[in-house]
Amino acid sequence: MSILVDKDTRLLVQGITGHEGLFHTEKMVSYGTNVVSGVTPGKGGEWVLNGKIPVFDSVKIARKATGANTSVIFVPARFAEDAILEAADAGIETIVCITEGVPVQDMMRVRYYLDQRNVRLVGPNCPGVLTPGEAKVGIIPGHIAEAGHIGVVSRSGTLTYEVLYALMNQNIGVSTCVGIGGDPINGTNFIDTLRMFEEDPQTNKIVLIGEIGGTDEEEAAKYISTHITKPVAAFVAGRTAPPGKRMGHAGAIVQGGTGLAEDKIKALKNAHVRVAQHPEEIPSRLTI
Amino acid sequence: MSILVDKDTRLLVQGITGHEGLFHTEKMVSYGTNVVSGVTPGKGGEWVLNGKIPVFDSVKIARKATGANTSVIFVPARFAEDAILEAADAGIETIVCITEGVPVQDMMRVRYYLDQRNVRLVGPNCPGVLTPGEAKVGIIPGHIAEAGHIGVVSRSGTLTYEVLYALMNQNIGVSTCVGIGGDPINGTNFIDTLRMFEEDPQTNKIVLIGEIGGTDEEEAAKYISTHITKPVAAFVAGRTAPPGKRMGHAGAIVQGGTGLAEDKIKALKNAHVRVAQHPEEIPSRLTI
Amino acid sequence: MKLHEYISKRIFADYGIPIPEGKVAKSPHEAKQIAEEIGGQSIVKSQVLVGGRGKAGGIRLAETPAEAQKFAQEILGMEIKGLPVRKVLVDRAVQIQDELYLGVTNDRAARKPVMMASAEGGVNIEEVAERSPEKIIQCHIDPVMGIQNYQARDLAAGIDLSRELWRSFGKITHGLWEAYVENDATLAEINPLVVTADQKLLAVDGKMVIDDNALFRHPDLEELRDLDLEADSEIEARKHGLSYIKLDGDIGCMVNGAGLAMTTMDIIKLFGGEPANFLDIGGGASAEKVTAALNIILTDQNVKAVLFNIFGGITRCDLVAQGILDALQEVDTDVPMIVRLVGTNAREGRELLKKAEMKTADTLAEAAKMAVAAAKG
Amino acid sequence: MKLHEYISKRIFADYGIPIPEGKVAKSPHEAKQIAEEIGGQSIVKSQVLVGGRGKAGGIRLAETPAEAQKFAQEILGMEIKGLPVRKVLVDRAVQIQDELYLGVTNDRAARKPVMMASAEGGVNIEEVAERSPEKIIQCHIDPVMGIQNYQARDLAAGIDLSRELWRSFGKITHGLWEAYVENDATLAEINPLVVTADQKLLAVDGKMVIDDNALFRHPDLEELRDLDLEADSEIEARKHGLSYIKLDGDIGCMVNGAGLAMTTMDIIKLFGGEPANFLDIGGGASAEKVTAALNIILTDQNVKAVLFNIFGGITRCDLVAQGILDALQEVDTDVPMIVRLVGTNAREGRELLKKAEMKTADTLAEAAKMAVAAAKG
Repeated sequence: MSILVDKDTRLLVQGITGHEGLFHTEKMVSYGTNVVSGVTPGKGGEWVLNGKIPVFDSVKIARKATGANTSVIFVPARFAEDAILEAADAGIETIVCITEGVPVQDMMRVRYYLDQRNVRLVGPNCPGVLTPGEAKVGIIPGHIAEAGHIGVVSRSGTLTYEVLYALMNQNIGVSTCVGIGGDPINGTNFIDTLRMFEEDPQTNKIVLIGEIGGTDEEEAAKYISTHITKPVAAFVAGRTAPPGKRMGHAGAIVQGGTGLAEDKIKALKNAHVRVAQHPEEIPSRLTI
Repeated sequence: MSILVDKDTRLLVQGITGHEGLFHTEKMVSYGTNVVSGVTPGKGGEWVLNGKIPVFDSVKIARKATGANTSVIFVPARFAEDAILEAADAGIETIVCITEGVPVQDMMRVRYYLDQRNVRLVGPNCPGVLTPGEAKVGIIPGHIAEAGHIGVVSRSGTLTYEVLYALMNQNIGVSTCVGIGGDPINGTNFIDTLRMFEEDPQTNKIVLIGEIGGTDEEEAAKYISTHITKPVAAFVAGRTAPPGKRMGHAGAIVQGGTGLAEDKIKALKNAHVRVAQHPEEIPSRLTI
Repeated sequence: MKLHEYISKRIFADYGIPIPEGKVAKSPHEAKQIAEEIGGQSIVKSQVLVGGRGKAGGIRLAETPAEAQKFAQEILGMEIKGLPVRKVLVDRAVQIQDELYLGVTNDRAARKPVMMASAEGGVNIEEVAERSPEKIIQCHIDPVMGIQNYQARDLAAGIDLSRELWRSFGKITHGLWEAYVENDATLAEINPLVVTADQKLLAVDGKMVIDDNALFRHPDLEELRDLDLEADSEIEARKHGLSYIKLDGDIGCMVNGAGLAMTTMDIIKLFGGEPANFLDIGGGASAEKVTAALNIILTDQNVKAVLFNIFGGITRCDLVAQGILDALQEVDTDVPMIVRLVGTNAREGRELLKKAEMKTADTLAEAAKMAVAAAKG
Repeated sequence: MKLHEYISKRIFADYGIPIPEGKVAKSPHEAKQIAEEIGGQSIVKSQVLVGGRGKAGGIRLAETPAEAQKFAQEILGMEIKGLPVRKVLVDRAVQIQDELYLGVTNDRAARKPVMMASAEGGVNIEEVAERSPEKIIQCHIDPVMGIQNYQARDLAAGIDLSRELWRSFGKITHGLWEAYVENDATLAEINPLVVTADQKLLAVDGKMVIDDNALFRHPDLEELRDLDLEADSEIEARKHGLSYIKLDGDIGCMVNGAGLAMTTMDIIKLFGGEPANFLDIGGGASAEKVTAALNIILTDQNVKAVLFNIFGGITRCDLVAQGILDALQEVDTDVPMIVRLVGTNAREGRELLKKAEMKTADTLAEAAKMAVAAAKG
């Protein structure tokens, strides 16, 4: 068991013939992920990875032909909205959008559309989802995590890798690692993921990695104190970030008194979350 | 008991200071309907019906001030979309839109908005809802129906009155009469109403009044044969209407082989509905 | 409200859809001038709001401007399915490789717009739908979001459109969608959407139907209404806010409400008569309105009896009765009249009529039987 | 990306929002000419992208064109909160009766846009929000449907706007909504929205912020970017696709990923150091990119040590190592460098660095401690 992706994942790659898409498809296939097909409009009929994976013109056709149930999106930002809507409309159950730089109004429209449907979007602007030993959907390096019982959820990219690496170095395995992405409006938030980890029998403990901006960590803290029975450890990045400056992620803007790292850390501590001072402290916060 | 409107209805009239709105507000009040307030933007603070009913600038304010749970709309067609959305957004539970001539694309947008919310719209282009002895919401004449156990649902206006009148002349009472309106896209359809009548303990039998155009009667017939245990009698208007000609109601266009009265009558008969040859036959179809 | 081909195509062009060079002409001379401007072959097309213009000889390929003039002369004199041809469209002739269909309309069952494409364009799309429905690719569109690029691609892939044309096809689907939304159309279609010999897409024929209820938002379109489509009596009726349709029987009907009006027609037929018309006088009918309605009914020489069936809800029966009496003062006729009044102030209304010695009925069935008897003399 | 007042107002005017007559000037002489065209009193307003212009003397009321020229002269020489004034807007002065606030922005918690109105305009709206939140009327807007008339009325009623102005207010809310949507704004606000002495609404000041991620749709707006807002090093960084923010400490950081970059700053501070910058080199950093980044970091004279923290996921550590070595060939510096490489091809990367006798660290904590020690000399 695990959440979102596993051995039953039949993955479709949107933007598979692009540079990024092709590079990571190879990594995902090497990892053992069941990549069944790809989509690039206008390139239907081609094959990639030495004829291993067929390319289709549309998600609808690809899904019909190859039974894909999950999609990962690598298209450029200006095409991301269309790609997400296409996947949702074609009946894909889980959509993981890696693309960064998606305009916020595009994401508001996407949310409107998805909220009417029974479909799960992770991202955009996220590293994807990794269930060690089963499936790697996205760009999280596969060799930095072993299968185990810790659920990891994070708004960040490389910082997530840092935490996975620290866990692996202490021989702590991971059930699933979910990068939810750092954009102000995204598909899956901390609470959605916490709920899934709470229900997942393989997950014993949870690691939450937050950062400045918004109030997602505060809301997660509230949810943890009322709904989560499993122990939670956390790290929040950005204690030293100056207010008002943009720190790469669109989500990481400290807005009018909320969004500060200290407020988030306080809220999490009040919910009995064990907060680490830096990512390499996370393993000890899980074991002590 | 009854459906949609009853003694607990606290009615708000949108467009109360207009000619139609005011005329029918008086009729509804005379009937005993609990009309608590009205709305005309820009006329908040006025009173109508000799100071009996306060007028507010918006549904939100009116609802807060007077606890309205139901709204009836008499605004001109070009303002109907806005009025329906306003009522839905303000938390009104049941909206009855009398206005005729609402553009179909406006109604598609309205449906999109309402489908995301828990709100019931009846109409537009409908005579409203009458629960004899309890509440009259709309323009159905109050004196042509007595309280009883027959649920009446109709796409038509005066034809509905004709049926009510025929029932009254045979001393047959009505639980609730629902005019769902004749427009191609509306809020409540036959199936919605049939479901409510099936669940309503006061309703013993059901009368369905259809007309040419669309496939609502056929779908209702399917639903009746699988979900409705109470006896249903029906009349379908338009057997003599020439195909392709517009018969007043936008919904009453016979389109490409479907929508013919004969097909509807056949479908209803197959669902064991007792179909009358003319409206005055309805009472006998209920009693034999 | 149906729009003529040349108007529909002009609207399409406003939304970036490529159409053939061309102009509308009211005279053969004008047609010749347009053909000269265009140069080369031209197509002379009758502008009437019915299908089957080609079969009726209303569409001709002219080799020269002189021929265009000649064809225009012939076509401008024609009647097609009863409608006079008053204008011709003179378009540049194109080399056609393929004929596709593309249209958007309302799916009332789904409560959403639907865009449809087919590789079998140039023919009646209803026939294709009946014969081989799998050849029509359908795509429902969110009425608020509008058409998405992937939907246009799904349609293009569905009709096996050559990939070189996908971009152009995508622009056309977006243009057609916007033309549909911004003009409150209930139908906007291109048939055929042509693939030319030089691999371009071109809207060679176009059709739009505008939602009558939305014409208040489009006064410019309302002005384009083609009155030829309607009988004079129907135009006259619309002026008075009446909904009137002439039929072939001999019993005139004046009813309030569309459903009840149809029912009245049905019951006349049920008892052996034939309705002469559908007429809905609407709510709150005044004496003037009743007079106008009666005049319209009686201009039909076939009418041998008139049945008034008024159910007073909004409409007050006494006012209707007075309207009938006033109308009879103005209209000189010996056609028998049967009146049935029920509902609000029905008693007062019947009193008025009885005083004037009109025939009245209590039930609809009785009224219908009386009318049938009266018509049979 | 923030837009200047004069650009925001010009956009507002394109969407039918009334603004005062006025033009932007780059010289006192131009300012005088504009004031002459306008006639009467004028307002000379510094165009800089910070608040508090009025308090800083950057907004002046001129009685005559000569005075407008004089004020423009003074203001065009000023610096306001560190930003040089390069343009002034000369607007017709208006008789103000009331000052309102109207703005639309994204509510990330609700995942929807929110329009806000207040009767207390003309001041910092965040202060109003803190002091008396009930004085700000909020209305969430469906991102696909757009603002509805009733919502505009709810806002108007909420701020007790005189009913004579509702229609005009409704048009302004619709205009502001469209300006926000069609320009991919994250903020569009009018503050103050003035009720003039002659009972008209007028957008006297305006502000728009455009979503940087959406600038590809608005190349015309991208050209209007005010480079004064950013340090030269930040502009240089953006050219190379780097995200750089200068800070006040002495330990330069080069990190891949925004979250990890912030974490690296945090851990430097945790171990007693002070970060000199935020720098995210992004994914797949090439040697050129690393060179550019290193140059930018070292232009900051305060930097006493540089910490490279690269977690190879997409980015290959061996390429980054080569990039660092190449960069050090080009950059003449004796600032100590500490490198930590983990992830894809980390071993190969570390080999390269060891050959070049660079200091490397295995853990982030160790790297941070080494950097702090190096900076303290």
